[in-house]
Amino acid sequence: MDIEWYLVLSALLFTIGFTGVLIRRNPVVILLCLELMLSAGALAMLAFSRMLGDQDGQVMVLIVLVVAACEVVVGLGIVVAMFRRRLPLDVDDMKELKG
Amino acid sequence: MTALLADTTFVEATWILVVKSILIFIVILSVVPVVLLVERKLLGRMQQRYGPNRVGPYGSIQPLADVGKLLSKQSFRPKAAIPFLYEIAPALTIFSAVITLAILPFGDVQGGWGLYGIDVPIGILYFFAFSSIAFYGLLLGGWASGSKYSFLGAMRSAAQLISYEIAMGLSLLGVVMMAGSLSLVDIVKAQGEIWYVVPQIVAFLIFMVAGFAETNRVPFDLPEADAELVAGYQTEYGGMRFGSYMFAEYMEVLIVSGIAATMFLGGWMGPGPSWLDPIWMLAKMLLLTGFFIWIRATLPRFRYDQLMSFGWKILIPIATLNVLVTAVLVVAT
Amino acid sequence: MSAATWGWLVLLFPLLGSLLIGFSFRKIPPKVAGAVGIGAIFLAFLCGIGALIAVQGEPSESRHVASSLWEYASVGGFTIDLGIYVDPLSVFMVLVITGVSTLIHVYSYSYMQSDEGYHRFFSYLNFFVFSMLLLVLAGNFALLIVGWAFVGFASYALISYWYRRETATKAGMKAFVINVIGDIGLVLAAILIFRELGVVDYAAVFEKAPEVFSTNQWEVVAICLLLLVGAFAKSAQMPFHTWLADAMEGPTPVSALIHAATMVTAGVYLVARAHPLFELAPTAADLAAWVGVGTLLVAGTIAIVVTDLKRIIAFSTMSQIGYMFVAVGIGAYSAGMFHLMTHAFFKALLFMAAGSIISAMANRQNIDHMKGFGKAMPFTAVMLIIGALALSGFPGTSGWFSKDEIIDFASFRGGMYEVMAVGMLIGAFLTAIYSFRIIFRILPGKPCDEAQYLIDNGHVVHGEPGNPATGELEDTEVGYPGEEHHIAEQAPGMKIGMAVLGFLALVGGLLQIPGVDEVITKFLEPSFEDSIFVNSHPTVAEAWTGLGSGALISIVGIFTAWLLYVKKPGIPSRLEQRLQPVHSLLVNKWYFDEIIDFLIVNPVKAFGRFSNEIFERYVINGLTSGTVGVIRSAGGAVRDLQSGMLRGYAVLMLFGVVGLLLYFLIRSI
Amino acid sequence: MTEVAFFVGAIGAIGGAIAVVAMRNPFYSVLALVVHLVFLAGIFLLLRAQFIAAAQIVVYAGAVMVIYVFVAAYVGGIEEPMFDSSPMLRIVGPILAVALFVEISIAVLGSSLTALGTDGSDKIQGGFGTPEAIGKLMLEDFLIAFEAASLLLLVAAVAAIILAGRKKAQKEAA
Repeated sequence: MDIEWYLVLSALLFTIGFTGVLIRRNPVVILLCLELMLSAGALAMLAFSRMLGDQDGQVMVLIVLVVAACEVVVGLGIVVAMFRRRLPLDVDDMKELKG
Repeated sequence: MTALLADTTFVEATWILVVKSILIFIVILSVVPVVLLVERKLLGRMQQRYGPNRVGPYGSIQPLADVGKLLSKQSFRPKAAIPFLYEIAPALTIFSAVITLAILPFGDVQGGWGLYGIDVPIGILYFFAFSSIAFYGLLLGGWASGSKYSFLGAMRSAAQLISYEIAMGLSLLGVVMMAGSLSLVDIVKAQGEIWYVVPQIVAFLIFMVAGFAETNRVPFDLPEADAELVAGYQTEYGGMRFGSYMFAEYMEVLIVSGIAATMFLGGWMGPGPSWLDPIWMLAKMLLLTGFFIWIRATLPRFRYDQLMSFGWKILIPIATLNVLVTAVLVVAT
Repeated sequence: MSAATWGWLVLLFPLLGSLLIGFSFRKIPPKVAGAVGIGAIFLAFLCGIGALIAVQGEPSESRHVASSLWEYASVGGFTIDLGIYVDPLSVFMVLVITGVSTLIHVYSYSYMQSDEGYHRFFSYLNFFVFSMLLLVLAGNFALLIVGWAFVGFASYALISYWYRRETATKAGMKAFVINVIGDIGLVLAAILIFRELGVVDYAAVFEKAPEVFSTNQWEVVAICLLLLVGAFAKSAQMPFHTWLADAMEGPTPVSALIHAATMVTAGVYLVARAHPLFELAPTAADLAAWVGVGTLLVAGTIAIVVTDLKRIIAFSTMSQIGYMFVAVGIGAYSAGMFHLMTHAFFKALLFMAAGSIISAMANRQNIDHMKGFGKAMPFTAVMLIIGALALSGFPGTSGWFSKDEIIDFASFRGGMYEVMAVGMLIGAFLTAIYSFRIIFRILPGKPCDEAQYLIDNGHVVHGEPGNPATGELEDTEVGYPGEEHHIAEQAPGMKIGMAVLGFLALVGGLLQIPGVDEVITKFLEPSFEDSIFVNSHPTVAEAWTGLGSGALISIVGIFTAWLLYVKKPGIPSRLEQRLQPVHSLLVNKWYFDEIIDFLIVNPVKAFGRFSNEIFERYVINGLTSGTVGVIRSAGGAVRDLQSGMLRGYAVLMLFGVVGLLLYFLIRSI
Repeated sequence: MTEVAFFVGAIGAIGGAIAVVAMRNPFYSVLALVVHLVFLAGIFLLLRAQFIAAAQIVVYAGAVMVIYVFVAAYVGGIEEPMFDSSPMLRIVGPILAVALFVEISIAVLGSSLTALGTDGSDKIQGGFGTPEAIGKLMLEDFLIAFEAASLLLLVAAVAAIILAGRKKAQKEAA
């Protein structure tokens, strides 16, 4: 398989994930879409790693995996905390930063 | 295909692979009913009763009758259930169980045939990857049934599975470090001098305990604790779908026994000519399966909080310590 | 074991000790913490000896071992290793540092006994020693900077150790700020070295430098000048010396450790280590020497008039380091190192003795109040005299050999270096006067109240805890030595530390007798064999002539001191009145603080005030109130964008990304 | 054969991804992401990253997504109301996203990457992407990154406990 296929697939997955972030309002789903974007990045990294014959990219993916896990843990912690406080689970209602 | 198998050490022609996979599947599939029968018989004996003895001589074709019964039942689906997921869940469970069979080695390469499905370099990680998938079979089954008991059982089993998977992985790490490879074939070969059950006895015990939890067997059968949850995640299932769960559970018992035999008991190694190798492996597997049955007849069930604190506060620390000590020893020697 | 292994072990023990003591705070009793601290440094010392043996076991040309433990950073083909460089010079420094530090730890073990922050103190001390060892063992300029900055921080922490005392925290900050100025110089130097040579490892830099640079090419001069900024700041040379006297706010063992024996010599070490660069930039080297001469004279004159006991010793430290700078500036590297070693012995000894007296004086440090301690504390008195003799270069003591070797070398080189030699002789004369000024003012005579109390009761006055600088009362939590405080006569730890140093200060010079043994020179030879001065040194006869004149000057100086402070004690005060302007110039340390305040601090402050009062009030406020309406209306427009809506922000971001990508795509066509 | 595997994987991954975005019940989104990740792991295998593929399944499907399942089950499968307070986003967002995709594709295809049109570097040796090779890299060249990542995990775990854990005051009130 040519490398560009993987790269285009990665771009497509990234775009889908980004779209999800834009149109969904449930924080859990937004986190899921972030995962999509991260895994798209991982795919690109692996494709480049294969392209250059250098395994550093694979290690980078592992690190991204860990970072994603951290992000999930904290993000879901926030979701649970919101739920406990009976806040609506809708990112549009979180407007503390409104100017 | 070439890319997929680029790093496997020994790959046969495609037709051999197909034949092998069918062969393994048939062997295990025919072992499962035997195990079922043996379990019921043994349990009966241990509890001062006979066990099944009506169908066939000494009840020997009882499993066949059971299968026939399950097959002929109506495939019933509760109204609250979610159609597609409800149906796919048992299939997922049995899929993840069957696919793990591929890496169990029944012997080395003999006459151009590797006596195993495939020898992947990631070896034991393969097993863990698919036991992660197995989780979704249980979870979907419980969730899609649309029943409280099912869902509670599914949640319990989910928490239990991921908790004990850590201890399980850590316990195998010691063996992997000693063998210096993840490949199961290499690990068996590395046990030429001594079976790892001796130097890694702690890991073996942890693995067995975690194995009981992973397969939802007594004393860790809380997901399907019939006294509390009716039957856990499979409450709403009947007919062959229930049969699939049942089969998958026994297959997982066999697989855990197989992994334990491979990692700790020298796999196919044994006295006698090399054609005996698969027999030895199977014998070791069945011996460990017998152990599973024996424990079922002996021990009471844990309480749920005891189960969790046992897993997190006792098993994982001990397993970690075992890894550390092994690492130091491996580096030192 | 190889020398490199020993080197790593030297680094390991103090770090472990520091962490162990720091983390076991309140978990282990103070005595154990102290013992751990001492043990860690002593083990490092033993490893230093191991390294010495390992290095000496090698043939002379292979006595440089570079060992890299880890790749610290690797960017675009350029790597910085976490590596050390073990050669006779660094081993020499390691031995001096760990040896003196061990004794100072032993001294502190008793001295700080009743301090509230005993753990903290030993943790800091061990960390300091670790940083210092990292500095001298570093194998490249990057790691050197790390050690350099660690040392600066450790010094800050130790000077401000009594953190409730405002003068102490201020002194700590002053030291830190000036040290950071030095750090900046060092960092810039390292960057310049990397730019010109493409490497930062010592070995590679010194190998490449002669090929790349011609003598006095401006780049190498700039590098050396920047290195000198770092060296001057750390070693308290003009004009970066003002922090040293203030640093006396720290506990006395700290003064002994940092501000006498180890940290302040880092600059000297740096110049000696980078001598291949300095030899390519004679201008910078000469500048270093001239600054050294200037500092030693200025500090000497100040030391004659100030009355604070610890500050006198601090100024004498500056002055002695001036000698070392002259030495490394004119190419007498091993002489400089030799003086560094002997100075470490006698200056640490002087500080310890001073600490003993100060604690007997209930923390008062003004020598005008001290009298008759010769009778009250005979042991301390003997140690003080030994220290002063060595400092003033009395014949036979260690200071005599080391100081005069530098002067000899300067006069041997002739020309303008002859002028330096004369300056240094005047400095030596001043040194003799001020060091015996201490002796004659506080040892003989009728004991003062505190000394009398000590004689009568056998323990020290329980004074109110107070700040020696301002005299204000303080709460005891800052770590006032406390009621149970012991004096050197009674505390075994202090006694041991002083006795060993006293012995070393007396006989240390015998290592290097011209024409007899010259152990130090021979040992350091492999480190300096690439020097252009390696084969030029004064003959034995010249050296002995120099030693003779040095002895003469020192004896004359001591006699003058005797004349001024014992025979005719009226003279100093009359002189003081007669030469009022000069005296106040000296008492005020040549107004260096004021000059710096005037030149740098005040303009900055004034600028700040101006910004605050004029610019801020009229210009900014005027502008703001004028424009606030505009901004408010504009803000109203932009505010809608600040919806607080996550997805809105995400869209904006995506918009930006798409736009940027589009820009790049169009540009690339 | 590789092509078939790639397209099966790609279709599965894209389908999963679209389902994540399109499903209205978060629980289904979670399941869709699991499907996506499993297919993506298959694609990783094609790129000779078998260790990463296994790690992806063990870590993501086996652990991370389990947390998602728990949280989705805990907060309940709340379906989003169809009403959107900012309907513009529904239109502008996807348009911009498509623009981004087109741009990245042009950038990738139009660039002069040497390996375009090939399977990638032919310099790779056996053992590429195996646990041994990755482990060696991880614990030698990337040890600091590795340690930093583990530290990060620890911090995140503590943060999650503090965020989601019941506070004492809440307990007493309840």
